[in-house]
Amino acid sequence: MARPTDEQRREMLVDMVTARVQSQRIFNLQRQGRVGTMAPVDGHEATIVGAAHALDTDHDWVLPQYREPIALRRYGPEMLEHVMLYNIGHPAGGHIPAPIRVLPYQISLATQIPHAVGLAWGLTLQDDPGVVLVFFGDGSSSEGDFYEAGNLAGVLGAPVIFLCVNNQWAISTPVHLQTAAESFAAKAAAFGFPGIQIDGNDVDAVYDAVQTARTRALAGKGPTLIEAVVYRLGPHTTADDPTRYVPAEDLEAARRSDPIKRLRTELETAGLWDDDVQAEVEEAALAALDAALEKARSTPLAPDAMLDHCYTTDTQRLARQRAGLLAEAGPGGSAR
Amino acid sequence: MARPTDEQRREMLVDMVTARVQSQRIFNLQRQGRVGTMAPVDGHEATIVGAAHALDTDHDWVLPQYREPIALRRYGPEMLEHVMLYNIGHPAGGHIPAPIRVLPYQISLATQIPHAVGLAWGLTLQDDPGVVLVFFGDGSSSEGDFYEAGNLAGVLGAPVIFLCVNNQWAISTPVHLQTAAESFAAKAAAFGFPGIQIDGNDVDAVYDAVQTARTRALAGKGPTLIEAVVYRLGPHTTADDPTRYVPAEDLEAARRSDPIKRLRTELETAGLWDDDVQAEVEEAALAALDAALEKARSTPLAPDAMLDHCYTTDTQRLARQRAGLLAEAGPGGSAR
Amino acid sequence: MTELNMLEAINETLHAEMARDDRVVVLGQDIAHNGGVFRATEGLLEKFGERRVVDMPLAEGAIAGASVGLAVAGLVPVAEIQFLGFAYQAMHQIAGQIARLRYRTQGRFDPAITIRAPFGGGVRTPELHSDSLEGQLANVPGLKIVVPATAADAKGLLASSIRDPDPVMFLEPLRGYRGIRDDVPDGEHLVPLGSARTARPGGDAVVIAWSHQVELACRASDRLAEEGLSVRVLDLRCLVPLDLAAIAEAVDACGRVVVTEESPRTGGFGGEVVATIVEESFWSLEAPVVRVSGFDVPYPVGMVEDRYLPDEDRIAAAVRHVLDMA
Amino acid sequence: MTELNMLEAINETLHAEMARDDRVVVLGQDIAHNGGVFRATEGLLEKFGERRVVDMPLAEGAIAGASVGLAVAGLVPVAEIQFLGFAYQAMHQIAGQIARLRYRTQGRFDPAITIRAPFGGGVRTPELHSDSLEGQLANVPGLKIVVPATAADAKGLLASSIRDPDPVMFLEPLRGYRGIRDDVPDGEHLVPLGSARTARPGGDAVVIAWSHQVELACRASDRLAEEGLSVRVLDLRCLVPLDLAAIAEAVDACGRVVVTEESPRTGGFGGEVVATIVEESFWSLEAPVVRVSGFDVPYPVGMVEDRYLPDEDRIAAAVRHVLDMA
Ligand SMILES: Cc1ncc(C[n+]2csc(CCOP(=O)(O)OP(=O)(O)O)c2C)c(N)n1
Ligand SMILES: Cc1ncc(C[n+]2csc(CCOP(=O)(O)OP(=O)(O)O)c2C)c(N)n1
Ligand SMILES: [Mg+2]
Ligand SMILES: [Mg+2]
Repeated sequence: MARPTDEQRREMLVDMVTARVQSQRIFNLQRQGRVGTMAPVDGHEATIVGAAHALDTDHDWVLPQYREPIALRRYGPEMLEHVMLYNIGHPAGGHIPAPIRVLPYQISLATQIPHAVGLAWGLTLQDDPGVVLVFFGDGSSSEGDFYEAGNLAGVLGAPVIFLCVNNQWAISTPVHLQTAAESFAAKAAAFGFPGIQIDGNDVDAVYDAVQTARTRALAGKGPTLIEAVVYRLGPHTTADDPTRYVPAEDLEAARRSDPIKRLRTELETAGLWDDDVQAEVEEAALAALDAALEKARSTPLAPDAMLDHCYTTDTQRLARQRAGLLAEAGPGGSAR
Repeated sequence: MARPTDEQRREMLVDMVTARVQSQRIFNLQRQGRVGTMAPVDGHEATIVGAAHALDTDHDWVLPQYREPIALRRYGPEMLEHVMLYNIGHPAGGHIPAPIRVLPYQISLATQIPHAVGLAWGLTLQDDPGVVLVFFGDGSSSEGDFYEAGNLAGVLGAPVIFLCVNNQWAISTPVHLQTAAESFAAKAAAFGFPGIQIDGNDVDAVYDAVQTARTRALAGKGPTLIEAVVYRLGPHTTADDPTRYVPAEDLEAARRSDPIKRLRTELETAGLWDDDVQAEVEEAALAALDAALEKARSTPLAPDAMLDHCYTTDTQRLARQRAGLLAEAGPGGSAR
Repeated sequence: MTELNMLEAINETLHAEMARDDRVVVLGQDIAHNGGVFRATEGLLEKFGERRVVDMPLAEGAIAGASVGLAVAGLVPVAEIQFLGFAYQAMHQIAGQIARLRYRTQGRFDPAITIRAPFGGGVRTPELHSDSLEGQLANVPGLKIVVPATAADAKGLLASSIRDPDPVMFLEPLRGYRGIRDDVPDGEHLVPLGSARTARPGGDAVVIAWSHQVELACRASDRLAEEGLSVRVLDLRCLVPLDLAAIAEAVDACGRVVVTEESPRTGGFGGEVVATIVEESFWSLEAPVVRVSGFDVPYPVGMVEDRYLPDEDRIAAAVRHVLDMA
Repeated sequence: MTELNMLEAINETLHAEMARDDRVVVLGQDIAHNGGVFRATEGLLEKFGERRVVDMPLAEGAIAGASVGLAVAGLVPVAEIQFLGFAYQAMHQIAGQIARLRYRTQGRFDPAITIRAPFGGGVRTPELHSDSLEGQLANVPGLKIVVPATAADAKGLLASSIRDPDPVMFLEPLRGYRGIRDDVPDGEHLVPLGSARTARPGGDAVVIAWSHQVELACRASDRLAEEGLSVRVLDLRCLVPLDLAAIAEAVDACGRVVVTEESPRTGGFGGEVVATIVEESFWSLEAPVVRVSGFDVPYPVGMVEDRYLPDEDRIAAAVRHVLDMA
């Protein structure tokens, strides 16, 4: 069993607390109309952070769905800038600068899973010693893309880790309406590689499972499917009203297994954390977020930025459309 | 264990021999350019016929891929007419007359699998005491449609039998490049219902497995996935050259397990079959085929038949297109 | 008459059609217990029960594919795709199977399937939520494409769509759900599929539009009226079948035409409208038809979508342009 | 120059491009050990090995989706979809992901992906094998749509497509694989994407066509030449980017235009061509543009497909018709 060191566990709690605090802050900014719809991270922190800490950020790729980017601090401070640009709806929000091995938010559910397999395959073709970890939800596992990708990965023996974050809900759809399988981990039997179910609120278990899968993958032994069982502690997104469908007592029970509470208690007992540290981390998180928001808001936006990066060179028609748009914007640049 | 009676086994062999003989005849007709590309049934007979005989043709539906219709004689002599109309490329080849509970050839692989689940679900909504059996190949099992449908069927507990005909090949792609799963049956673990692997050359085993699955489905216990292991004894279709990829020794070995040889030997030993019967059945099969071909060829074909059945009422534009087509055809009716 | 927004009109119609015909089954993601992410299916579960109002696993292909089976069983599925952009996940079933179920079976089975999906921009949704795919869907023979612009039409066209034995893509403007409000006839109200509607009378030029663009075209017309111009607005309401006569009538009367749509220009349905005009009314044209549309890039992110979307300014400018030409 | 059929030209180009750039990876169903169901990829496995020439499981979505990942890794995937009609199974990856990989990542990753697929009728294939989806694909911003009509262009355009950092749908006419034969330049031969080609000179009228219809349009032109008519044929070669200048030049020169395509009429790319002509060259038009196309029904079965397909008779009739008009 791969156990994180005390130092690593401390760093993981920093990342978890940071993610929670920042996510809640973004949630509030949405309520004030300052950012767009967002999906809170609450309840997912141990899974995302534990996984990220088990990876080698220089070599291993992470392909998130939409709930993870805020908790990928381990991949560098640029991640938060990415998150804020994305959340304010800036075109640059799609851009994570090289060499960070993370792809941007994916909204079209499960489509990133075949990307992960292709990327993992590509790494082996280039003798690049990395693995690919792809996040997806319990709901997303019902899409054909998940199965097609899992099956392909099995055939190729590609170095990919499928991390299914089972937070019990896909918007309002509970797991028992999502599948009759014994577990999401059990689905790996369809692909011919191991599937394991772990407690996604236990950061050590996540770290261990991802480490083990990574070692396996790097040894050429192929993919692993990990189902991390957590509970979505917040609404699906800022546009959702979970009181319509989440039983209050379930949520109550889930709150008792809050991954942050759990790790914090453990670290406090071990003398590795206290209220002061907590306050410091929270403060730093908010300061970083404010700075990132400020930076995002002051990121230039050319009036025709939305036409960039579609084709390497504008088609003739697009070039004319660009000219028309610029003419509308006028010399000042932002008429609209 | 549900065992077919002697009489049933005899009938099954009649259907199997008939299918083989007719399929080979159609193959030859294709070589003469008298019908289009076709997919021979050779090697699949026990699976298709065994399954059909385990069904109640008045209530149970069959959704084939493209290799099965020729062997669905148990659903009535109209099936052969359908097959011939389809093979000569007549528009009416899509029409299987009510109340026959069979859907026509499906070319878009795996798309019929969600149809089967919807249909089975629809039967339960209407308290119709039938089940749906859907055929698909080992190759088709890699499509998202298979998995999405399997998962949905599990959730709904729909009365559907998934019959995966594993004939070892998807055109030139062997099973080990199709999946790394232990078996196709093992994929049922992803859906939460039983998956069993059987010898598809053993008509009794097929009959038993389908009967058992049917009883289960009718009792409201949900779907079953059956993997019938056979070997494709012919080319993929008349357009294929399997000598490019099928190892001769494998084919040789497979021929020794020919499902027809096997059942025939058993029935001969039991005194239920002999050369005379064989000759009679073959002759009847060819006569039926000739009659069906004749009938298909003389089935009227209006010059604008290809425009029918798209919309209940032609759109204005389609009505004009129809008028134009009829004008081209002239009063005689078939200028082109 | 009752004033309703489009969402209310749709919800009311779903209730009425489920009550009228017990073969109607409603299926989709989050449509039962949650009443739909926009509340379009609110109350259906409580009224019609779990057998007829079904939350589906998260797989658009299975929603569309199962609908084919339900139709074969003789039922009338009304499926929701949560956002039209995710119809791509089901295109093999929508275009390859639903559209041609009757054709493939040569008349044996009716694909009496309605697929409802919101589309179009203006509400800061993430990628693919706002994409306008109607031009692509219109190239799929067998499908009917219905694109209401008012609450009254949403009711009348949805009822007709559900009752139609042909498969219908019923595309609802996201911005119109709460943003569009008008008088909706009480009780039974059917609008036949394939009939356009004059949303504003006028004779100097005509703007041809559908879905939310109709509202913007009307605003442009109102504004141009202040400049003394009489600009007709023709609301197509259905792209397939297309009301050729209404288009010809409007073009013949006005001679100058603008076609507006949200989709990217290239390959959008606007091109089909222009080609139709050329076929039906070439000699009436006093100037080239001008297209207003989205740009030839993917639907963009929130901060810039107002720049992306054709609005009343662009429509008005296009009208002035066709009026200025030779 | 060597006379080759289109299949030979494609095969030769795949060999050359794989040899030139070791980032090129070829993937698809039956493309390695079987050399492709039409033999387009024959010999690649033997030459370049199992790492670069890969038989994929039977899942178009995975072929397209994995290509995105390969592109992110810096490779250059050349994927085959066995028949274009089965691109529907992958539309969420092609239209939703491949087309916008660069846009979604704001320039970080190039979707240097080429998807080859045969399409079009005439060889008695079963359902969906012959469907013409180029009109639908053209409405997807980010994709380039390449539709060669000759063996020489198949070579020159395929090489350009593979080298292009933008994603290309490279659509090969099934009927042309063995039916089209012409002189192909030896060695390096590149045809830029977005340049049309005059396949027949002429000044009385122009037929605008692509893919296999070019051959038929040329035959119609030859036949009309016997009647003393000079009919130009413009081969678009690419639908996106579209050669606006070449279209304008031809229309301005001829004044009378026929557009021909195999797709069903409604929503086909022909409409886009007509709309483009109206935008670019309205005042040059001496008569309405006439479209020749498939019918508004699914591509039909073998016995009737010759009636379905636009042929030289229909094209010639359409040309006579535009010449007769006012
Ligand atoms: C292909 C697709 N279909 C539907 C949606 C709409 N949608 C957004 S999130 C969501 C639920 C996702 O559930 P899950 O995968 O469990 O992730 P979670 O939100 O629970 O983290 C749905 C249906 C979408 N974004 N993409
Ligand atoms: C969606 C789709 N993709 C590709 C094809 C082309 N194709 C026709 S048959 C076939 C192989 C099918 O293999 P399998 O499902 O094992 O059936 P078998 O032919 O062995 O009976 C392929 C790839 C198709 N018809 N449909
Ligand atoms: Mg979830
Ligand atoms: Mg097979």
